[in-house]
Amino acid sequence: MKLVYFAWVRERIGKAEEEVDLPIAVTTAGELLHWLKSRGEEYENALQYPDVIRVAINQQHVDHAEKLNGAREVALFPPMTGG
Amino acid sequence: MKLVYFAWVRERIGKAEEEVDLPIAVTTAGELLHWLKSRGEEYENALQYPDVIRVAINQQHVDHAEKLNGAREVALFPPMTGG
Amino acid sequence: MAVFTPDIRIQSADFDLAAEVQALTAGRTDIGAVVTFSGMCRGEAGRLSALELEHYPGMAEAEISRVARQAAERWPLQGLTAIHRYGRIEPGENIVLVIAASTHRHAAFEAASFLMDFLKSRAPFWKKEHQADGSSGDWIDAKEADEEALRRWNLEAQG
Amino acid sequence: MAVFTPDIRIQSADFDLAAEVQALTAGRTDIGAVVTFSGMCRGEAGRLSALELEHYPGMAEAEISRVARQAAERWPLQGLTAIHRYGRIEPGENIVLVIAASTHRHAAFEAASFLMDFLKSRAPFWKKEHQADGSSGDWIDAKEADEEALRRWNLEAQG
Repeated sequence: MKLVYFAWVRERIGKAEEEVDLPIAVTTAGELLHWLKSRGEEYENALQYPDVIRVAINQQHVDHAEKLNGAREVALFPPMTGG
Repeated sequence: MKLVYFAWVRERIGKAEEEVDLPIAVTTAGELLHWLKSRGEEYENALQYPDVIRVAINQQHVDHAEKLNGAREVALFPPMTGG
Repeated sequence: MAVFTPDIRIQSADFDLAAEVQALTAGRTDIGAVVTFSGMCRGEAGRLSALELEHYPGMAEAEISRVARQAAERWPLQGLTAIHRYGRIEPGENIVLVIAASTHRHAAFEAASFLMDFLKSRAPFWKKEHQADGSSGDWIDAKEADEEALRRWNLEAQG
Repeated sequence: MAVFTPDIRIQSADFDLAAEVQALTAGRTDIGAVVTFSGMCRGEAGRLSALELEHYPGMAEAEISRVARQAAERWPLQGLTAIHRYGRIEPGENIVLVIAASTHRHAAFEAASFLMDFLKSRAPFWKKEHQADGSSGDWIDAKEADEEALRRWNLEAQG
């Protein structure tokens, strides 16, 4: 699955995107955040407060409870500040 | 006192402005409307429904109860439709 | 509160939206939001050939200036422009322009909306229709909806 | 209800307010009201040298288009344009433009205000400050006031 990161999530993880193989137990956006946090200091640093992280599955903004369902692209980013 | 008329008040009275000498008993905007109505058919026609007529004294929009107090210029016109 | 004088103009000539926005914002780096409202003459599906706008010279400027100053005290604005045309105006042409500049978007939206609601039913202008078929047109009636729109701002008493 | 497709653009280049209004209104006699919102980069009294706007390509267009279509169904609009810039933007420069055209002024005001509230906290853009003194700037925090502003529209659920 392709993961893409934006803004300070991208800066703290240190990359804009990556391909990952998810463990079978990881089925929701929230579980993905939890699993990523365990992957190293940079992830721990970026995802320290999972509640503030916004998730988009295949470019649609979703709740953390949303199923990944073999999504093509999952994006993690801070609250938006456009306009 | 100078009276000025706008829009359909002007058209029905048949003039844009005139000088009038008010009877002493006419002291408010409402009394002015009532007195004018008695001055002829064109005034009766223009001021048939005095409640809808707006009044400005010296270019300030006022209630019908407002005293004329020797105003320089009194304007009568329909509800505004600007913008 | 306001540190500027609202720019109020009553004119028969057309106006230039871009030039008016430029005049408010050029060279400034403290304005975050500019809201403009342009009101145009509608043709009513071909029924109208033009609107004739009559106004009360002197009072029109004075009243709009007075209410623009109220707006500038009520919202944190950095600029406020209102231009209202009079005379014969054809379908598709501009009638009125309001511009509000502020640090904050809601202040700019509200000030512009407030000033338009005022212009609709309190500024001394009257619109008469010219029919496309050449027949004599009527004066446009004031709308109760416009009175209601104005009431929601709890406008200060006149005078 | 909408008989037009909202015009949504995400670009690094600046935009031309007058040209965009022209594009919506030229040759038409059925539009009575055009509201524009321009959002500009503020210099914060000299503290900032620029903002850097990052966005999520693809999702930005898709999300703004989706919400613009909601606006076009909710209000009687005749045109709706939204242009959002990305990249480095200096104080005084344009960031965002929204234009709503309607027969009725309140529809135009509300649709433009709604779309701006959406863009502030739901469109996938992020702003980072560049300090004028050359020190590293921070990402701008989302504001609770912007969340509240969005809630008042009772926006349909995402997705």
